[in-house]
Amino acid sequence: MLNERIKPIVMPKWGLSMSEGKVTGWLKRPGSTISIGDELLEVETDKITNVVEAGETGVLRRVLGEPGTVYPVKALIAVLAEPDVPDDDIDAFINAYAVPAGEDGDGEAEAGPQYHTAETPAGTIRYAKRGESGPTILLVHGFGGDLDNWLFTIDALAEKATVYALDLPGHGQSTKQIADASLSGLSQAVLGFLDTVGVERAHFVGHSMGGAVSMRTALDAPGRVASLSLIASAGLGEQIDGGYIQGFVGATSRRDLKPVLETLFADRGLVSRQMVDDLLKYKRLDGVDEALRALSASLFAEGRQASVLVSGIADARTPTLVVWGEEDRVIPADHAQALANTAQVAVIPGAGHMVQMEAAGKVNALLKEHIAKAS
Amino acid sequence: MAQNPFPLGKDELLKAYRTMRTIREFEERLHVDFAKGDIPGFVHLYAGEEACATGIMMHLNDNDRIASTHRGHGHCIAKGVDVHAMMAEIYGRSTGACRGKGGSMHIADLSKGMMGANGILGAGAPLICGAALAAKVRGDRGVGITFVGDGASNQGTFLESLNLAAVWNLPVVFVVENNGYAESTAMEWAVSCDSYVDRATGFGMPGVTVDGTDFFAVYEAAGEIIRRARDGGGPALLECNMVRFYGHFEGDAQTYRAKGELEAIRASRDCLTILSERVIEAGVIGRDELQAIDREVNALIEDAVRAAKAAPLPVADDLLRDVYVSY
Amino acid sequence: MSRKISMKQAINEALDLEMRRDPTVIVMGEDIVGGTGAQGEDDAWGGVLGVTKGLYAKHGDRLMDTPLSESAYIGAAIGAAACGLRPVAELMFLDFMGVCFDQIFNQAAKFRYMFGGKAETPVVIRGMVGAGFRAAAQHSQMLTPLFTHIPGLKVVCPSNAYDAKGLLIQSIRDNDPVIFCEHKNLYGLECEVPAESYAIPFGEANVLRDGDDVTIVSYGLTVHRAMEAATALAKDGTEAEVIDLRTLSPIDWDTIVESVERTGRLVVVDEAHPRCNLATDIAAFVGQNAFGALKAGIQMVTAPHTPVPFAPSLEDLYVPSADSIASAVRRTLSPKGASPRIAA
Amino acid sequence: MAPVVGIVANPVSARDIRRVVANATSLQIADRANILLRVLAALHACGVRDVLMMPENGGIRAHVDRGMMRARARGEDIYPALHPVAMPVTGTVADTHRATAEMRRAGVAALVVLGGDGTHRAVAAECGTVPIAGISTGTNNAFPEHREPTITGLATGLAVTGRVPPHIAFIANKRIDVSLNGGAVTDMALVDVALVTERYIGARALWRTENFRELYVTFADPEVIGMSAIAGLLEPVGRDESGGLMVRLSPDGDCRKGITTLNAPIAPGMMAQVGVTDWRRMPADVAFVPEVAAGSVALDGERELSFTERDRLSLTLRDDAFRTVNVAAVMRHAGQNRLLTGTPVPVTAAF
Repeated sequence: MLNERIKPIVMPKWGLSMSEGKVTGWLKRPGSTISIGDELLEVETDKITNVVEAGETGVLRRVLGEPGTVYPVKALIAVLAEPDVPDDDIDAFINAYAVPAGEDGDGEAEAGPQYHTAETPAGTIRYAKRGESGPTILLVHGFGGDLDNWLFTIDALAEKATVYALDLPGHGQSTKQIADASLSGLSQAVLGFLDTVGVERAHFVGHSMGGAVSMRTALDAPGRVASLSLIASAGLGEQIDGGYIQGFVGATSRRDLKPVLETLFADRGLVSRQMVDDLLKYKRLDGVDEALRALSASLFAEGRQASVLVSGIADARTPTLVVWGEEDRVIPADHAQALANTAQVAVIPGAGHMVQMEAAGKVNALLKEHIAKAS
Repeated sequence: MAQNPFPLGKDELLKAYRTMRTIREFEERLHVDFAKGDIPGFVHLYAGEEACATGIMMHLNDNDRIASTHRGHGHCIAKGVDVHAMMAEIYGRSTGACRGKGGSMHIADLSKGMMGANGILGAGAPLICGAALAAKVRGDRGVGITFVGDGASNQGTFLESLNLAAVWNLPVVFVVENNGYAESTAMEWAVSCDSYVDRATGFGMPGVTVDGTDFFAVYEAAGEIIRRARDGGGPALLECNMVRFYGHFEGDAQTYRAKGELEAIRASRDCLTILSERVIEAGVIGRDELQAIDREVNALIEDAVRAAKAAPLPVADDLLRDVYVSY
Repeated sequence: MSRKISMKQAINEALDLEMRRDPTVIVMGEDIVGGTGAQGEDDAWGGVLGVTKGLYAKHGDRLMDTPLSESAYIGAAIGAAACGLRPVAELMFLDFMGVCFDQIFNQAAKFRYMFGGKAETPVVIRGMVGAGFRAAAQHSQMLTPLFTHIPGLKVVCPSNAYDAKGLLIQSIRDNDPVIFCEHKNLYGLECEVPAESYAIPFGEANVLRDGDDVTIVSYGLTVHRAMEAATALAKDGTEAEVIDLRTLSPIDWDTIVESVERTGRLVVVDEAHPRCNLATDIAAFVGQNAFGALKAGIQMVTAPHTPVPFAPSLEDLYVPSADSIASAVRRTLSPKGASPRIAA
Repeated sequence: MAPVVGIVANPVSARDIRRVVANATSLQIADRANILLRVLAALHACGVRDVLMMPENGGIRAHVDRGMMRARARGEDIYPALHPVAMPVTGTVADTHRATAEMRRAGVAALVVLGGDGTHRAVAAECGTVPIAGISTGTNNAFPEHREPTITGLATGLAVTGRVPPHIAFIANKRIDVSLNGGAVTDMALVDVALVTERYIGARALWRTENFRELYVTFADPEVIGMSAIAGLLEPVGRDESGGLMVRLSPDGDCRKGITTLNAPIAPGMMAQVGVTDWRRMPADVAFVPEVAAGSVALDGERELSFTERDRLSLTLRDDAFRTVNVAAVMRHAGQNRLLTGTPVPVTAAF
């Protein structure tokens, strides 16, 4: 019987395709006292580099993950325990630890297929569903994104909720046809999706353009939106970095796309080769270019946001959370203040436009708290 | 005016004459100007063979494609390529049909269905199979005509194309322009089976030999063959026996010809004379009407030469342009 | 939806999708259907290695078997392209191009220039290249340098299923003649490929591996040998950047030069014969344009200046190996990396 | 001295538009040469040692030379010597005229002709009293009989070497003389003269019936094809009878009341419906003036002359106009008299 006071820190699994990760560096020294949410170490995957945050408290008794070394998902890389736990017990724990076999498997064995598709009035929509209980949450990504933008969000929320994340039309692996490239059109597509999967009402979490889509839905179909969580959201002011939009739409090569993607993060180093390649693969799909051009023309023509929904949302009674990364270079962080009078507002330092990825722990905590309150 | 006994109306006869006269005038002018050193490169003249190109092309429209040979001026003119653009091309000017980058041997105008004169002998035959295939796939009743000399008919490409056209039942007409000489080599020596019709027969398609100096003979045979191809009847071969008034290329002393041969063919086998005598004798067209065309054609060629000489040369930027559609 | 398929399936899928999208796309070649005119099954072969298998059932007569007559049907594909179709002509083994090269380099490649920019010839000529198939001297060559030499031709050589699909779709949509080289020993190699249509633009090299110590440039099969070499070298602490050219004409000079400017060392791997090939071409370009960045002499790893031998024991020596690539990398790292060495 | 035989082999017969509009035969040059080799072997077997031949540039001679060279190389002596007539080649019908005339002057005993009706007509125009042995390599071929050429060669050899009496070996033929403007232009036909209203010569061959107005034939054989088939199917007239037949066709070519309609094989594989207004016998030596005022004259199936309202055209049939080898009669005689046995034996000794 292993000591339950010994808490393993393992290589995390971020998303379907992650099978291993490289420890790039420890942010805490052995012996440090750790609180929940502390940044422990950085892990690099072929897609992204991210910080692993502590989910437990304790003293960092052992650091096993060597910087520069690749470990499989769920491999033991550190051990937390209170100071009074004997070293022998910890050594015994380490010696006995085995990467849980079968449970790791090839991903799909874990909890059935990770991705599903739904045939909706707007066409085929790909989505992920996690969790079985609690309130229903819908994650709506932004312009050019896909459901994997919620890589660090979905499982955290799914602990106490049923979470859906979808690829909007024109995005990810959903249909590339966009019948109506307006916020209303996208909102209709989202509602059609909820109808198809049998969800009447959900807490909407929207990032960037997905935030504007969520607001539009709250205004047009208030009964379907239990709460709004707007992350670096569009629709809260006219300003937007037109260069980013144009650059993203126009880029056809790694060389062109990489600097564009770097504007999404406070830490440019987070943009990995694989992230660029994956986005290029998406952008090369037939119909994507047309879809992105239609959306950018409809929503962000001439470097300005066409729809500002501040007054409507301020008047609506939907519980609203606004989260921003202080170093957002795509939509200025001061847009967060547009709803300061009616919503909870959090601006997170050291994070950019992809704040839900760059400061996942903080954002997840805010989301959990807000949704719990609104439920 | 007498009743017209010909298979073409008077306007069409005048058009045929004008085409043939334009080719003749164009080529004779080149003959003179080349000797003066005005023209770069080398040219192969079609003079003497006008009835063949004209008799065939009278049955075609812009949707029908032709693939020509190194001796392509006549085919171009008969297919409707602009004479000014041709002359400018031969003079290497930027106003040329190919902006000065093709020259005499590569004049093309795809908008007219002229897929190019071709410096590679026999190369047009596979290409025209493709043009015919495109017409067949689209179902637009287009036909493809490839011209080949008696010499190039020995190319594998030509023989392979006969087979392919027969196997795929393509709307292709293979026209063998037999002027008796592959450059300087006699056709009798160089062609083993001695008959193009035999070659066609060997590939399971009909072959026809006509007197290529007789416009009406070419016109009538070509009409039947082209109609058959258009209707889905498949490929055929048309051999036109004809005469070349000038050398293989300009500057060819033609010492391979028998004594008196050139004089004899010019005297007795000039397709323009044969046509004009026939229509005048029938009372359908007056000599004065033909002479009026002669004067107009003369002025046209004169103007084409004047314009070509005055036209700008391609510039350095043009050197690198148009290698690819995009690169 | 993405799933693992082989390069052979990826090529088949690209043809299928493009034929669905565009009615002007036709596919022709020797035995690409198979059994035409014979008593047995329709679609008997679907290409000599089954690359086009099943397309006849979906697209019928838009797949055309041809007589064994390369000049005629390759020429016909080119002629049809000049008249508005988008033919994909399979030249079973690109070694056979000797038979019909005139149609390719004197006709297709020249129409646009020779006709003053007034012609478009959107033809794709695809076929097998490369050694390692025990197919001997006339069915195994990597003749890519012959094609890249000709202005007017585009030359593509994918190294994996994902690239093969996207590059073939781009080749079909491209308005210039494209020679599409399929390494026969990669046909069975699988990777993740989206089911949807997508096009990979030409002239975009793929950086398969980042590294700061040396740049390895290759294409086709030897990309995989280069990756093996890079993995082996990493154990010794040498991080190689591996660049897969994907398209040889146009070629992504920027990616090569940018990488060499960072690593200072270049190894070029080419399965073609050593004289006037992609390796010499790239070496010369880098020598001329990034000489200052070089810390060592450029190394080239190529097939020898011999025909492809038949005996397996010899053929295995013929294609550049991971070991020979790793050795070349080590030469660039040694203090005498720039010392002259006469290669066979 | 052994008799000399002349040969006229036309390389360009059977090359016209009827290959396209009908499925007419196209005899390959190599096969024409093979026919000639068979004829030569038969002539040699009968003792003919020298043959004169029209030069041509269509390739027949080259193939024949090659065949003879190969035989010599194998040590076989089965062919007579072949001598080309010394004359330039123009590639036109003038060659046939000239060669025939030259060979007649050189005293050939017979002329073997390979060609269609048109070739035979050209030879007949110049051969005078020299008999013709015709071999069909043309399209319609109403005139030459269809037969294995070896037999034609044998019959010719037997006839010219005097082993068959001339009254058996040779037979008289008819022709129709065509005269324009009182003889300013003359020509002739061996089988048929067709008058059509189109005035251009064009592709020469005749296969359209809509402009067809009048037909004159020397014989009317229902077993042949071509325009003369029309006559043969109305009223057969033998080759050995005196006189021929004249037929008038309806101007519209359609089938109005009072007009006989006829389905006739006017070209190989081509049946056509023609309207016939009347027909009648055409006695020898009587000049006929056609009703058609202007058009073209097709002689033995090919348009040759055109005429206008100002021209005066007349047609006259001649019996006994020229001679041919009667192959059937010669071979019957040869069989009855054991001409080809090693030593002639009495008929009764056969049993």
